Amino acid sequence: MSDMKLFTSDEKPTWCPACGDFGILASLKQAFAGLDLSPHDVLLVSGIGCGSKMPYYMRANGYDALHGRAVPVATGARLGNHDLRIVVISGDGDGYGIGGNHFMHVIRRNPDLTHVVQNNQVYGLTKGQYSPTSDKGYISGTSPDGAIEMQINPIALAMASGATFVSRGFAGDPKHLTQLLMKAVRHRGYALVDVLQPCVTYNKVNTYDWYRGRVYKIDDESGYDPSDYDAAWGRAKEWEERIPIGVIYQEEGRPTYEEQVPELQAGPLFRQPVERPRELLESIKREFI
Amino acid sequence: MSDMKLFTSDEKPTWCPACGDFGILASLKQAFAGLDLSPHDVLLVSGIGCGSKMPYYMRANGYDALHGRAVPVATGARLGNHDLRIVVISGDGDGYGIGGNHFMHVIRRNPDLTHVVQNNQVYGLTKGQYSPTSDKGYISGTSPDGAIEMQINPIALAMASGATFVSRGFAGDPKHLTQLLMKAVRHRGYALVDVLQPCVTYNKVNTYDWYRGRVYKIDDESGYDPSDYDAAWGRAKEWEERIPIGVIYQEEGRPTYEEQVPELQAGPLFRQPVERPRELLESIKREFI
Amino acid sequence: MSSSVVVNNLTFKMGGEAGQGVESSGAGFSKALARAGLHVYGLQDYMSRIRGGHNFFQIRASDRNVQATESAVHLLLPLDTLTVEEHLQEVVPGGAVIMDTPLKIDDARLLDRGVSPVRVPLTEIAQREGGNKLMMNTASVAVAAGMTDMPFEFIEQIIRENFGGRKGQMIADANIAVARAAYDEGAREFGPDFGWKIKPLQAKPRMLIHGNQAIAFGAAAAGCRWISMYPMTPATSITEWLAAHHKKLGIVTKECEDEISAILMAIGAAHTGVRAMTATSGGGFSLMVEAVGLAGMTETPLVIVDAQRAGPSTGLPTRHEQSDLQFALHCSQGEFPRIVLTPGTIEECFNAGWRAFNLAEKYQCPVFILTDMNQSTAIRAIDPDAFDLGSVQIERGELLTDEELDALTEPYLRHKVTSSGISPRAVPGHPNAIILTTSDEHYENGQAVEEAPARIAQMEKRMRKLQLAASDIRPPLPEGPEDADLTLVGWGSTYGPIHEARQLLEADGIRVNHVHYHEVWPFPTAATEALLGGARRVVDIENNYTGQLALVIRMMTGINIPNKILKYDGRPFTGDEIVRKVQEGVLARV
Amino acid sequence: MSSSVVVNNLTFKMGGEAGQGVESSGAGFSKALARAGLHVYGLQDYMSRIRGGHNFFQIRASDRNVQATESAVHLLLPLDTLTVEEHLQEVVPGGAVIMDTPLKIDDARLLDRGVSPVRVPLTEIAQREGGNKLMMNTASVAVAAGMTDMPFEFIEQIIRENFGGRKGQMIADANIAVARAAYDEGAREFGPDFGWKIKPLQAKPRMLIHGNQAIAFGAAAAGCRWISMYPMTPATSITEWLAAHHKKLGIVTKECEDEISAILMAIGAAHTGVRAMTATSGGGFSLMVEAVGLAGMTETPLVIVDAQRAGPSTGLPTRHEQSDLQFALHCSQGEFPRIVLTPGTIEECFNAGWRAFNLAEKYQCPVFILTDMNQSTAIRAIDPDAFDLGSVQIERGELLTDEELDALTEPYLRHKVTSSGISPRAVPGHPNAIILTTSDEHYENGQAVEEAPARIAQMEKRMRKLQLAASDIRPPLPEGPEDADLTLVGWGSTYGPIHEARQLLEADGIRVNHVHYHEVWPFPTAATEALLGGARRVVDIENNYTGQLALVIRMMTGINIPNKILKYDGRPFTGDEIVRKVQEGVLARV
Ligand SMILES: Cc1ncc(C[n+]2csc(CCOP(=O)(O)OP(=O)(O)O)c2C)c(N)n1
Ligand SMILES: Cc1ncc(C[n+]2csc(CCOP(=O)(O)OP(=O)(O)O)c2C)c(N)n1
Ligand code: SF4
Ligand code: SF4
Ligand SMILES: [Mg+2]
Ligand SMILES: [Mg+2]
Repeated sequence: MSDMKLFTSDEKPTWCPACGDFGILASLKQAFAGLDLSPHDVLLVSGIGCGSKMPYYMRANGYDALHGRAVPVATGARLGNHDLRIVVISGDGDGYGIGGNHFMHVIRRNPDLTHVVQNNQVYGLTKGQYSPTSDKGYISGTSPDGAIEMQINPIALAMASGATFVSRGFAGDPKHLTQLLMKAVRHRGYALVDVLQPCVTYNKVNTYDWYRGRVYKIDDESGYDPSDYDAAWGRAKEWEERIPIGVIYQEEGRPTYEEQVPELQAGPLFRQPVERPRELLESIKREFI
Repeated sequence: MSDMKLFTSDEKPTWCPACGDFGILASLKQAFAGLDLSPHDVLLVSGIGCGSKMPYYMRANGYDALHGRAVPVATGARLGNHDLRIVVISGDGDGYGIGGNHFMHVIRRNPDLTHVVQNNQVYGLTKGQYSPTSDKGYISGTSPDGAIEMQINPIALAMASGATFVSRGFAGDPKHLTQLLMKAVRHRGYALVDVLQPCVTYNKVNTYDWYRGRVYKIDDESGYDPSDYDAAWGRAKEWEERIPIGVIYQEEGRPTYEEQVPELQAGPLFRQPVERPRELLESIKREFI
Repeated sequence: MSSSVVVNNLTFKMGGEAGQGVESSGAGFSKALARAGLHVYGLQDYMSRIRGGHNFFQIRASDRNVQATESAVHLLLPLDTLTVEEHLQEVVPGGAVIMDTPLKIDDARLLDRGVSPVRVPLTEIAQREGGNKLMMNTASVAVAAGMTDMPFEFIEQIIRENFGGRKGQMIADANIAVARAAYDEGAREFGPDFGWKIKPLQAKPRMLIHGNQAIAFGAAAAGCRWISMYPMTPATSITEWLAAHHKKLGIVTKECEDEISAILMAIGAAHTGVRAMTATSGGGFSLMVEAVGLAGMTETPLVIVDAQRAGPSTGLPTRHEQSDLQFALHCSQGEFPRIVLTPGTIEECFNAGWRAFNLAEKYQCPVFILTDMNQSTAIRAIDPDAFDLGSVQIERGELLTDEELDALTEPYLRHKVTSSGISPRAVPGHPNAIILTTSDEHYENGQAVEEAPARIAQMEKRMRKLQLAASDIRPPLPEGPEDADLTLVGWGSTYGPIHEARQLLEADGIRVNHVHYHEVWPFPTAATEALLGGARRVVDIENNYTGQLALVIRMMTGINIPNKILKYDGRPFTGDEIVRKVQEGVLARV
Repeated sequence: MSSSVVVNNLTFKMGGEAGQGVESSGAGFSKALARAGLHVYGLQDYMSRIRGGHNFFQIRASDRNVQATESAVHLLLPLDTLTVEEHLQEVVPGGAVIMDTPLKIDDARLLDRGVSPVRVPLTEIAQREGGNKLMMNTASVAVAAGMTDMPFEFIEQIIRENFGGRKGQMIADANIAVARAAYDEGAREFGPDFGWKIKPLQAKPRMLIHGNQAIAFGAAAAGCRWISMYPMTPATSITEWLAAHHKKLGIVTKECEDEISAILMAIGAAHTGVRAMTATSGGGFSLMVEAVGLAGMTETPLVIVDAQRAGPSTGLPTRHEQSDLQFALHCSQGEFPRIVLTPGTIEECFNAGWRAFNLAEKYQCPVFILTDMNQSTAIRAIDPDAFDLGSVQIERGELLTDEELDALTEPYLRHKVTSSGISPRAVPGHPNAIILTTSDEHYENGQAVEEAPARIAQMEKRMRKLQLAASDIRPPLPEGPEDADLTLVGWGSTYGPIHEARQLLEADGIRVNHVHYHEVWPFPTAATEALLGGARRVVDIENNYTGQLALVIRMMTGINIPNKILKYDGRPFTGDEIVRKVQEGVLARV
């Protein structure tokens, strides 16, 4: 267990007071400390959005990439240096909207990444347009009569895509979220942590109270076995009345992507020498003759 | 019932002899004839790939778009002119690889489109690289030791995304496929028709025989009710031993996207006058004062 | 105290944290000034955050048609101390700073600069008169109005309008009470010593509007019925304005999963005959470029707004730059015709908004409207007649009518080779015109081609369209004497500051003219040669690092413009800043 | 019959449907010719389909170092009638067409042109000697070898190599039997009358290699350990070659869900310190441009190969063009440093392949290698020493070592402002260097910035890198006399045909030189002015419609090149074609 303060940055978050992102930041630092990590072990890769500013506010390696594109950058970084603990930070628009294809495909690969999606059911940083997780009928500047689209269910999508760790947290319960994040980081393989994150400025529907009235801790249910796919699938679909938080599904033992890449068995790729032996290259040249 | 020959183009397909795409082409023409459509009623929108050349070989309106991008073009066209019967044609790479995000999001919208995916489990036109539906371990120019990725399950993904019509056909059974396509076109809303399509040149694993030994017609099973989501979910996951073809899941009655867009109630958008009344514009100008 | 009084020529600047109401107060005060018959130019500046930080709204009011901001501030309205720290040095001697009595600022610092501290218990007044301390920004604006002798009725009127309805009535009354008390105190205690005044003018009512609204309104006038997009600052307000008017206009507005989808849906809609557009910025524009080529190849008419912001990459997301010009000219693989409009005023935004659709349909190609952060958000009070709806002509180009299609006897060829390069266009649905097109090179009938001759024919056919389009492009706008000693060149939103700089330099006795590019591609080569070929000394003025327009001018004409004033700090020019740089630069080197 | 015999200077052309083995036979025959000590240039031409249609493989064999194809064909090897229809007019008088006896072609048509019909029962021989009629293409090649007196051993050797292993042994024997019979018949019946001969030369063994392999090998030599991509013609073979060698090279090859992911994964890997690249074409390149800006802004070293093909949009997917130059120079929003290499020979492809990684790391920016369809697929026999591994230097630029990081006492600043513009780089993982970077404009420490001064400092810091990089760029290559009457200008793969055209024109008595651009950005301005500023008559030769290099030259130097030879039909130039066009064009206008 390292000291959480190690991860404290000098930078003051620019989030709105009471934004759910504060809870996520605190939980993430606590989780890293709980896992006895140091700032240089960790790389946060984020997209663009309110929550994606997270790397600025934490003392750790950070790469704030493009809107929707944190996942492929993180995948490349993980394969480049698999000693790093990589946490992907994205918003619901970022991760499920514009970044939806990477979401689907990273799951098929199962690299050892923790993917935290700050799901506030709205586009925060661009001032409140509806997002892929906004409720049907959600009213915003781009949906003045209410959104027509069905909202997506990231938990079900992750499960249908074959994810090995599918979970949900709540920014309003940082203690639980900390525990959840620790489990996610410990999981070997891709781990989704969809975090219900109240946007106090724009989302006047899905507020702290709205979530509080619905969430329940699935881990508390005696007999709930996250390795039971069918049971998990049943919970994956819950939303309107009751919303499970915790590890909904986990499959252990599936090899990670990097474990299956032969080039990485000798150690992190970036450590492997840049100069290749002259004889090797000359012998390859001879293949052309 | 119109004449299938109406849809016959002068252009000879450039597909390899015995390619599964021939069966799909024939079935599609037959289905259009069976539905009493005329070539000018129909618009085929395709991506890029072997199968996406379909619009060249059919007498009907055709828009051969970009690799992976048929779905948004088709959505725009459908909203522009909802009198057209629009069929989207794409490959597995096209529809589930590069086009995966549009696939996920068009389902949330549920526009009245029929989406035929020629699933040959390989990138055909670029000469045989593995695709998102290639079996794990599939050997190709870009996966000389076998693909590491888990293959995706488009049926499960469509269901998890909330599709209202999810089906699978087999290019080696054009009669069944014709019937299936007719159902898909008749369905009000987005209809996925994933078609098992042998690529005789590159895919030496998933051949006509491989498929023939596995497919069974789900429609033939007495008591199978495609409106039963849970039952359908069970079938969605079948693959290795038995592969269901036919309508796996169908939800009727969900409004289509275009039914919910108020601007389209007055008729197709492209028919609405381009000139707007001067008084209307002047009155809007006054809002700025 | 101040003996000479300046009437109707001053700049207010209100600043505070995001969320403190800077934007709404600024907009309201601008409207009041416009109602009072003044010309108003209002510049917004905000950070890429939702709360906190530092935003400001700078309002220039004048009896002249000002089209840019100026560096001098006469009245600073800080809602927080940071605003004083950031902007005190802009306040001119004799100017004043309106501060809530408890605001922790040392008045001596102001007095040292000859600036008056105007201490008014703003929060207290808000609390006492309105029952809500959040009304302190209303109080601040009212003090400013009082100090400048602006009649109270204009303030009252705007407050009434802003809070309509029954419940609004009470809020309006409370705000008016706050404003009244603050106004009186401002007028009584500080008015006599303040040397800048507002005197209402008789003028036709003016519209207060920003560039994005002007483009959106232009599109509405052109019969646009489709906008698909993905949110991105500073383009989003185009869609939000259209969405807010979608019932009146019968326009479909569609937020997509990404910008790729946004442009492709617009292409799909356009293919069916709908006038369609998309609007984006920066990274969104980058994501669209593959589809721009699709529109070029399939000859689908399409309007794309790129509201530029400071790059590269995410850059300064809420800040200003003009750095996508060459990208727009060359984006997407291969070569195809495109048209690029670069409006520089609210009026030009409106014109570009409707002209783009005509050009897109006439030349069946993508048309870009390049605007930028400054122009997207800065408001100006303009004469409603400047948006001349009478001049708006709908030209659909060679779009076949139902009657023409009924009469068609030959098979329809979507990409027929013609001498103009334009192939008569039909939309899908008519039995006589089965339409096939493709992103692959094609024959006239839309079938994919491999042979050289058909390829050459199509390539030349498409590129030929640019020749005709060139004659449809409006040449650069010259202002000032033809035989000037100094020529200022710019494009897009630098129009305003350069226009003002020219006037200021002229007043200084310099013979100066201004060549403003508002439609840049197909490039107006002959006009450029005529205007710049013989110019004595030319200065290129751009909000970017490399001087992109100057590079394009040299590429197309060989004319080199070594003198450049380039600004790439995310902020727009002011007229006086350009004057200073001209004087320190090219003029100093005489 | 033919009295004069031409030795070691002839062109073979084999054609047939996709799937008939044109590619493999052509490659095998090329190899045999190379083994015989000849220079070989082999051009492939195929359609965007997998079976059927018409493909060809054109092999030029010479005792000179030929680097382009020529228009004349001496021996046509059609596997189908269509090949005769398409290419008979290219066969020179005295040339011959090797046809299976039953092939439905009227011999009189050949005879009319002075071309010999060489009728051999190819299928019958294949059936009889090899037991498989598919071996008829082996038979066809063997007839050609026999007719040209090429010793049989070279054919035999290649067949043996192509079918290794035990089972291969039998197939090899069967093929050799077929070849032997066909060879003998060719030599006996048609050899005496055929005027072009192959005489083996003593030469060091040559490598037979195409541009994509050369780039891939260059990357391997540079220590590239990562390529992520999405399949796209003609770029895919770079990855496929590396994938085939991944065990030997320890290189990770990664097929992604799309090109966006491909470039971003490469950026992620590069950020950790891995030498990383991606390779694509056309639409894939378009999809990458947002991320190109990300690499520019975060100063991540990255190598991007764009193997150009005929555009716009999907265009002619398997055909040639050089039309992405300006796009590469200006792609992505905003302004940032980039480097663009445009190799034009196999040797330059190799050099670009390794140099790109050095430049990327030294200047911490994206580096493009622009190649094209022709260069990606055309093979040439070259001296292995031309890939001089001794000259390959690994330069990682200012990359901090572990020791340097251990000694670090101050907080690490990823984007430190330095006079060179280069910020010492570290990779994540060291306790002394916590690394923060972002696509937003940032402070030196990687925190996002809003203020103008820090923005200006970073913008200027980044752009400053181009000054240093400019001195690292290899200037255009001049060939021929300095004071020529005629100067031919080109870039990339036009090197070969222009080089040959220059030689041909020289032989015609014209004083001509050639300026070849192989590294174009930062633009070699001074060298261009020196080489072209005083040139008498300049002709720009490009495989595109608008003359993009000429436009860039004018943009950067003002030098206008009105004479242009532009080709945009999807086919590369031949040297004689350029000569013809020069003679009809600029020389005719004297
Ligand atoms: C390619 C691209 N498109 C659009 C944007 C503008 N943009 C910035 S943040 C954002 C949405 C943020 O929403 P979300 O991902 O849900 O994060 P939140 O702000 O709600 O935390 C958008 C659309 C961008 N930066 N890049
Ligand atoms: C943006 C882009 N990337 C890559 C390509 C090259 N490409 C053409 S077809 C194709 C794959 C085709 O596979 P699939 O979609 O499965 O169709 P199939 O050929 O198997 O029918 C690819 C990668 C392209 N045209 N555009
Ligand atoms: S806008 Fe919403 S998500 Fe963004 S910082 Fe404010 S509360 Fe948080
Ligand atoms: S390569 Fe495969 S998918 Fe393509 S045409 Fe041939 S058999 Fe069909
Ligand atoms: Mg969000
Ligand atoms: Mg496929």
